[in-house]
Amino acid sequence: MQTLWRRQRWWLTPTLLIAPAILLFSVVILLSAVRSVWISLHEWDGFGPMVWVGLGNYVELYSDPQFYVSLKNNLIWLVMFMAAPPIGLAIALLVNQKIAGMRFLKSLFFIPLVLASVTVGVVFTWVYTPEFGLLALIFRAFGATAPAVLSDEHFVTFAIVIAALWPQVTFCMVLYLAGLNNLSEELIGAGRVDGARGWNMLWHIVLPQLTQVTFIAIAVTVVGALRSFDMVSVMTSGGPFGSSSVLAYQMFEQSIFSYRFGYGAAIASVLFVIMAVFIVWYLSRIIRTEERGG
Amino acid sequence: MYPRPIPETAVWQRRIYLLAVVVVLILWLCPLFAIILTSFRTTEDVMGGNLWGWPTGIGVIDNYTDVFTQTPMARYFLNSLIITIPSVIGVLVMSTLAGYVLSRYRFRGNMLIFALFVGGNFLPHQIMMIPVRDLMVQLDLIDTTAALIIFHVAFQTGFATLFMRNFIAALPDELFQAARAEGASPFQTLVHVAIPLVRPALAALAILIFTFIWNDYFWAVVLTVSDSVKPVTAGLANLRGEWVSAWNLISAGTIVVAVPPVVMFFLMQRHFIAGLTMGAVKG
Amino acid sequence: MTSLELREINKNYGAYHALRGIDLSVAQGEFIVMVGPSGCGKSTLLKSIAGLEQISSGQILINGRDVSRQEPGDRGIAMVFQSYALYPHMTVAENMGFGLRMAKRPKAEIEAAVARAAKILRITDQLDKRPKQLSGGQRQRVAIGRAITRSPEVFLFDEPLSNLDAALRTQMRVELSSLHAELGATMVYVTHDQVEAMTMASRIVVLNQGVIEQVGSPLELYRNPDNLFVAGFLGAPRMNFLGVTVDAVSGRNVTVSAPGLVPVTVELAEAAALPKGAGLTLGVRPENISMVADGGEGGAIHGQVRLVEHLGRETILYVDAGNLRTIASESGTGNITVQLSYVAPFGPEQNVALKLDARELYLFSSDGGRTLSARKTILDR
Amino acid sequence: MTSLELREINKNYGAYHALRGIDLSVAQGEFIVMVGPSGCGKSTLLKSIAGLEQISSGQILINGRDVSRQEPGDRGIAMVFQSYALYPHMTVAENMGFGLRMAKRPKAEIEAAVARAAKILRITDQLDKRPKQLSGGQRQRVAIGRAITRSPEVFLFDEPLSNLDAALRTQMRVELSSLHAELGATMVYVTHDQVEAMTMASRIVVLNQGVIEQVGSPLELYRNPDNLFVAGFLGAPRMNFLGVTVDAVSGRNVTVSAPGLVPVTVELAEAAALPKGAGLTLGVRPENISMVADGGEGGAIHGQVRLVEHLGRETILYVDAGNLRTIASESGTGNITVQLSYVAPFGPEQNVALKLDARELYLFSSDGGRTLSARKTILDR
Amino acid sequence: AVGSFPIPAIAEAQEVTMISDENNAAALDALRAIAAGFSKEASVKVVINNMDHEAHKTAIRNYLVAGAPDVCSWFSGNRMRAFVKRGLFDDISDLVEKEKYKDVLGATIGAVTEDGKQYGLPTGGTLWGMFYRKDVFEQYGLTVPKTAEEFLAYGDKCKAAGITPVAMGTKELWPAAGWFDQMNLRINGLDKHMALMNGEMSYLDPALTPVFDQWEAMISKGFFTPNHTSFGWQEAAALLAQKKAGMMNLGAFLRSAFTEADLPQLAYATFPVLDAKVGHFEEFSVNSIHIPAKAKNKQGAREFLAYFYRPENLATYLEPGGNVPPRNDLPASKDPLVNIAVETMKTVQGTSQYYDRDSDPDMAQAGLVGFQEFMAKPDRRKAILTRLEGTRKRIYKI
Ligand SMILES: Nc1ncnc2c1ncn2[C@@H]1O[C@H](COP(=O)(O)OP(=O)(O)OP(=O)(O)O)[C@@H](O)[C@H]1O
Ligand SMILES: Nc1ncnc2c1ncn2[C@@H]1O[C@H](COP(=O)(O)OP(=O)(O)OP(=O)(O)O)[C@@H](O)[C@H]1O
Ligand SMILES: [Mg+2]
Ligand SMILES: [Mg+2]
Repeated sequence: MQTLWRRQRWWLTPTLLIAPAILLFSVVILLSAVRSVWISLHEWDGFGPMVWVGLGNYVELYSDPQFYVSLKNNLIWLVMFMAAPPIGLAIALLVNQKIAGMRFLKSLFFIPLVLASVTVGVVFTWVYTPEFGLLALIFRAFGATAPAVLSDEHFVTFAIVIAALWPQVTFCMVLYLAGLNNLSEELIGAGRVDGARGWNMLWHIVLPQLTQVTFIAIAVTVVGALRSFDMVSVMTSGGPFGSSSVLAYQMFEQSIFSYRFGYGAAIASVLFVIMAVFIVWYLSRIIRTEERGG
Repeated sequence: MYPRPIPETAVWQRRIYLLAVVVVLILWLCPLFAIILTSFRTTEDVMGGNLWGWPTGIGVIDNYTDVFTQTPMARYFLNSLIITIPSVIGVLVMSTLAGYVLSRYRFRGNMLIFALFVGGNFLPHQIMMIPVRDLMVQLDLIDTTAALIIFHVAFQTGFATLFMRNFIAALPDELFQAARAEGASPFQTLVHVAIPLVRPALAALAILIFTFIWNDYFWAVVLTVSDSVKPVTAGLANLRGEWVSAWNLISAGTIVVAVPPVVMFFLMQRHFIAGLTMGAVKG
Repeated sequence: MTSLELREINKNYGAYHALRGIDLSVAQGEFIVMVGPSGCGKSTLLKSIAGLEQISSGQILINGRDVSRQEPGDRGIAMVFQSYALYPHMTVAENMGFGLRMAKRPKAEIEAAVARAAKILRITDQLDKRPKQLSGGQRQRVAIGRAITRSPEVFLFDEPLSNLDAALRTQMRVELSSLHAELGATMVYVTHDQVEAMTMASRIVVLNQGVIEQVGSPLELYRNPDNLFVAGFLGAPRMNFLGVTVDAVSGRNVTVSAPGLVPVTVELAEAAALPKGAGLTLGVRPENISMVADGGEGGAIHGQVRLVEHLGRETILYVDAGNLRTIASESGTGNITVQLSYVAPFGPEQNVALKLDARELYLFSSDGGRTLSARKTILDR
Repeated sequence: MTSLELREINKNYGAYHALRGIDLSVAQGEFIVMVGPSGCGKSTLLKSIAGLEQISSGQILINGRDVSRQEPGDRGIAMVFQSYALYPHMTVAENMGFGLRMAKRPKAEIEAAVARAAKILRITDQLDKRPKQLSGGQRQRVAIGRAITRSPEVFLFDEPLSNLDAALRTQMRVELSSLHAELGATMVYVTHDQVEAMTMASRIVVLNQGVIEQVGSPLELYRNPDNLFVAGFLGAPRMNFLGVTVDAVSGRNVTVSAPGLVPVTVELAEAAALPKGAGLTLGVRPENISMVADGGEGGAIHGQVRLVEHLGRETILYVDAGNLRTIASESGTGNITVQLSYVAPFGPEQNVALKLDARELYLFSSDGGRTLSARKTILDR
Repeated sequence: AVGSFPIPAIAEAQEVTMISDENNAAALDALRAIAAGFSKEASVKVVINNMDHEAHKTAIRNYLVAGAPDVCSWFSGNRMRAFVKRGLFDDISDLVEKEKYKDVLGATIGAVTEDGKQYGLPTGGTLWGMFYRKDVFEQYGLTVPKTAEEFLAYGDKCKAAGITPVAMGTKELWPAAGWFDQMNLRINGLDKHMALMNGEMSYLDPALTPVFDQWEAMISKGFFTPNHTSFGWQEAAALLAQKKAGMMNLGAFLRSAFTEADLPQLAYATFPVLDAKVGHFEEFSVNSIHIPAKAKNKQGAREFLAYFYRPENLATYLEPGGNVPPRNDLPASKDPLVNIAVETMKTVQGTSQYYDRDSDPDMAQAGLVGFQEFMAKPDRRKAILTRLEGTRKRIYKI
């Protein structure tokens, strides 16, 4: 037994170590995902019998103008959200100093992430509210009238993304704070001797050491952008007239409000396919970076 | 450390820097002040559309006491702790184990498993509502904290594994070789070599996971109905009405609910230690 | 008894063939020193023995067991890494005791072993520091300490003394030798230090581009290198190589000469049909050349001093021997290195004559550099 | 012109005083070699000069500018780190060209500089690899390459050749020397290699426990060490130290003896009042001892051979000189080291007599080890 | 009315659990007090789990299927029907029969009736209409518009006075639909409106043309709050309270936007008559209380419902929220607005619930968005209606 264990340890141990995570994850998450795909092939209101419609939901989705609006908005989210990692890094760099009181300030910087998203959404609604909103007040101070961004089909998504960036940036900040603690002093020293400073130091010496963190930050940012839901729901309910909807919200709306789980699941599946493209790209990047020894 | 520490001796520089940070912080937290001010306001003030001005009447005490009296907030707090703490521990344990295996062992399917973890992370979770509910019904766990714990552990493990895998992968290979050569079992290597070196990452992960689970409301709604198991976010939501939302109460509630994660962050910073891997290898 | 046996070890890194058919059998308690140019595969071989690199083909046996597929921890080895690989979060004492701790040895035993190793390595007062607070040499000693606390069957040392000062190095050399004697453990030791190689080894293995060039006792290798590579690799400053042509062969004696070189006669290992005019390489160690001021008699080569290096008592002279064709010399310009064991009264630009010690000349074939000259006697102890 | 000046440099790590009042002035184009035991503060001093360690007090001037508060990149220095500190995410070529890239040099220039350094260092075919794929010695060469591509005013080398094989090391030594000559740059070079120290240095700085023990030309230090520490540190095997007592003083001559040591007379630096019976330390280098089989005449010390080390041509013998009290010897048991420049016909347990070269004896005070004996002449070049 | 042995296991089974979505703290207290009273009387423990309104909408789909309570809140009308069709609500006709609720409930019983069976009890209702500030009307010399013409005149007058005629916030979507309901009821009457709601009428039906014509006229005259999609109803109501708008179409809960001192100024008027030929129909949404089909303790649930529905209990529960009682035998409220509503209800010929309660949820979602879009971009009317019609066709498989 003992020898068997020792002999087989090299593969048994990793298997045993990873087993709980895989088991739980497959049973709860993957199985659910698979079931979602199954549901997407049906017409279903969430409790009654499921009616097989094959690819019907997808066909409908294909000609649903709202779907394209949501898709476009998701792209806007994706692009704008990419600001979160750099800003998060900037804040992390700002507060990564050992000065009395800094720990406390750091904790305060962290607050946006812990606020309930409902509250964040509401507060930013207040920012944008015509007439009383902060934006309006600021514009008024300059004698101008602020646009009612949340009422404007063209601005509304941008306005929501800005609100959503607030916690997202914080998220990235925490990631980078952890990453900044894993930097190699020696490499930084070598960089200093080589005359790298400021931007060069950041770009050539520090960031390469933060690639792993950046990978995580990009992943969570993409996830955040593609899964974006709360802010849309709180700030506009997808409005005005669906122009700020995103796929996740549309999916929710269809499933919960319209009782169309099949259709919702179809949206989710499409969303997931989009993500899969990203995941493949993403993993190949990770592998490549690691092979370089980065 | 990067950026370069301001030397202890440059007292003035340190003070000015701190001041600059405070200024940035104030700008950064601008929206928060609206929340805080609102949590001080009276209902009339809120309804009057006074969102950014100074409160006309002070309703602090009322607001904050109402948060606890209008909903079983204390109970919810307790529930939240009962849900969050085991979940965070569960997530940390599982993801560290999985991340360690995925980063340190090359085997076929490694990347596939990793991809699944990453991919699961990307699922819009609303879509899993029905399947997860059905699963919990089958397990006879519906309306228990266990259901929430199991779900959160499973769901967060995706992200957490990505996180831990990448951090452990960044550690120098030679350290693991040394441990292997010294006869440490893979598990011992994990406990004695990998984990101490990813302490900042674990702390950050703990903070994030704690925050996510603490702030979850959707799954609390899906998987629980009883007040005796609902988390604190339910209390917060309870302050929202069918038609009327008392923003002053909600703001107060938000702040109350936000306190534990912030405290957690403050405490966990202890583990943010720079230069942990210094002096390990030549290279 | 054979303690360690390597059979046909090959190791590829992608397309790069780092080890090629390594065959070696090491007896129990032997002290094997591995030398070879930088990048020749020494560390790779050590890591392969340790099980840290998966070999591409071949077999590794330790005490008769085939360990090729075993975990490093089960092979009964301890290794000192070239890059130290210290656990940065542990103190020196913890680093050194880690292996024993993992083996669940009692605390007292661990402490005793650590204290003993620390004493040998003179780092007793560093035990509570962490690696980042140590100097390079101190780190290296911790890395050695970590290996010796474990008292394994086979020690693998990868340039363990490279960052120590001369005095400490001499001392560590003696300590490791006595440790070796005491434990009776087998040791495989990589070094670039000639003195270490010569003094510590039971046998030296010369590696070159992933291939073993020669295995033998230090003096054997020094006196009777199999080929030009080994001859050039052992001994510092290295042997001088001169391109010569055969003048005449008589029995086992061959006379060679070159432009600028007075004909010299060398004894061959065996009678051979060397055609007259064939190109060969003549080898002579710097220490086997003596110098006379120009005009002195018996000079085989005439040249001009280029550079004089004074090493205290010894003197190394680089002599430019005009149109004499030297092979693979340090800077490619026909320089001959001479090592004198006295403070030599020669200065740059001085014209000198060089005398070669006729008994200490080596002849190598020009194809592959096989040694052709007769074996030199090795003094018995 | 003074290129580098250190004024009263102190460096504390917490309570540990790593550098104590270092004062040094280096002229333009000098090649300073820094030696000292492991952990004495050499790397710390280099890092302080580079600006990577904040000095606790003192001033650093480079070409007359006070750079104490300047960024490392502005000091006009390049450094080879003992731990290499290669950028893992860059290829070898990128690593080497990085400094120039930061200085916004044109691409062609960078490529040329990298190619040139790579050629010197023989890593041209490694240029596209990443540090992880290199052997220890190759990494070290990349680290050197990174410094030399930058052609700075001051080079700081921290044991740059420690992981290279002897041949390559000799070659690199010559290359660095010629690079030094060519660039005329100032170099500060830390090494544990006696040969490097003796051959490369314009001046050697001997550091011990954060203090400079002596600064001087190699031969100066070798022939006329200021104190026992320096005498013991330079020269390998190290000088033998014998505890002796004063028998008689006559003018500048003192006669000392010890149980087991026939009285010997040593010339003093200056007439001194050494009381009879006072304890002193007598120093004699292994190479200044010759051996005769026991019974041979002129033996100052009688003993028994303990260990013979054959280094090819040279032989090192460790002789147990009975009850002779030796100081700080390698293993503490009254051994005397003898270095013979021939293959010596002595074997272990053989009784031998040792002759000391009377002209090459050193006397040190027993308090602090100041050198008392007369200066030895240094051969002019 | 329970067995004499309080054995824990049985006591457990005897427990009655209720999920409510009551967000009025006082009303919730009243509910808990009622529960306590019942517990005392029947020695059956009642556990009330309260949930917020929005979350409840999601949760109910889950708990009705798995982990059902014994009693739950929901909405009468179409939303109830959706669950009834799936067999998720228990038929409580027996209780209605036994307690003779039909006698006291009048027309509202219809809201909880499906196929002649009752599946719940109406709790409180919200009567929708036009609210305004008396002092503002006085200040600007406005009068409550009773007809279409008067309304237009009113609007113009407000505009001239610099206030918005109608406060409107459509961020939550539904207020726009409410406006549609009101206009449709006034122009097409209840039957046609319900036909539309039930998917029996096309959104392209010419009958709707006048509705949208008149609505568009109001929009283009700027009668509604500009940028109304930026505002939730609360912010819009604040405009009313702050005297920046003249009227607002909402339920009595709008009072929460008023300070205690301003409340007496708040007045109610019915939506103007747009077509005199059409009868008087109002929008009256009724919340209700149900027994899930999967409840464990249905008997206990019935007993609790009966207790809860006693006039005195129901009255205390309804009082704080200002809801209109469904029973006609309740004492008069202290709230004048409630009493006006009660009075109004007596003259009403029929009621609808609200757009999103009356129509299929899928349709409702599409309609809410459509009306919001129409209010913002009236020129897109055709596209919007065509889209809605497409949705209707899909849902009803026409
Ligand atoms: N960060 C630190 N904290 C505390 N002590 C330190 C630290 N860094 C170095 N030291 C100590 O300072 C002393 C000098 O270290 P340094 O690295 O300069 O030695 P060195 O002369 O380069 O030795 P070596 O030849 O072994 O490289 C050592 O005793 C070391 O333990
Ligand atoms: N991971 C790798 N991928 C590709 N090539 C590698 C890798 N590791 C080592 N090599 C190559 O294999 C060869 C042998 O490396 P190894 O480390 O064994 O050399 P070494 O003999 O120890 O040299 P040194 O004396 O410089 O330490 C080198 O040329 C090196 O570049
Ligand atoms: Mg190596
Ligand atoms: Mg050092």
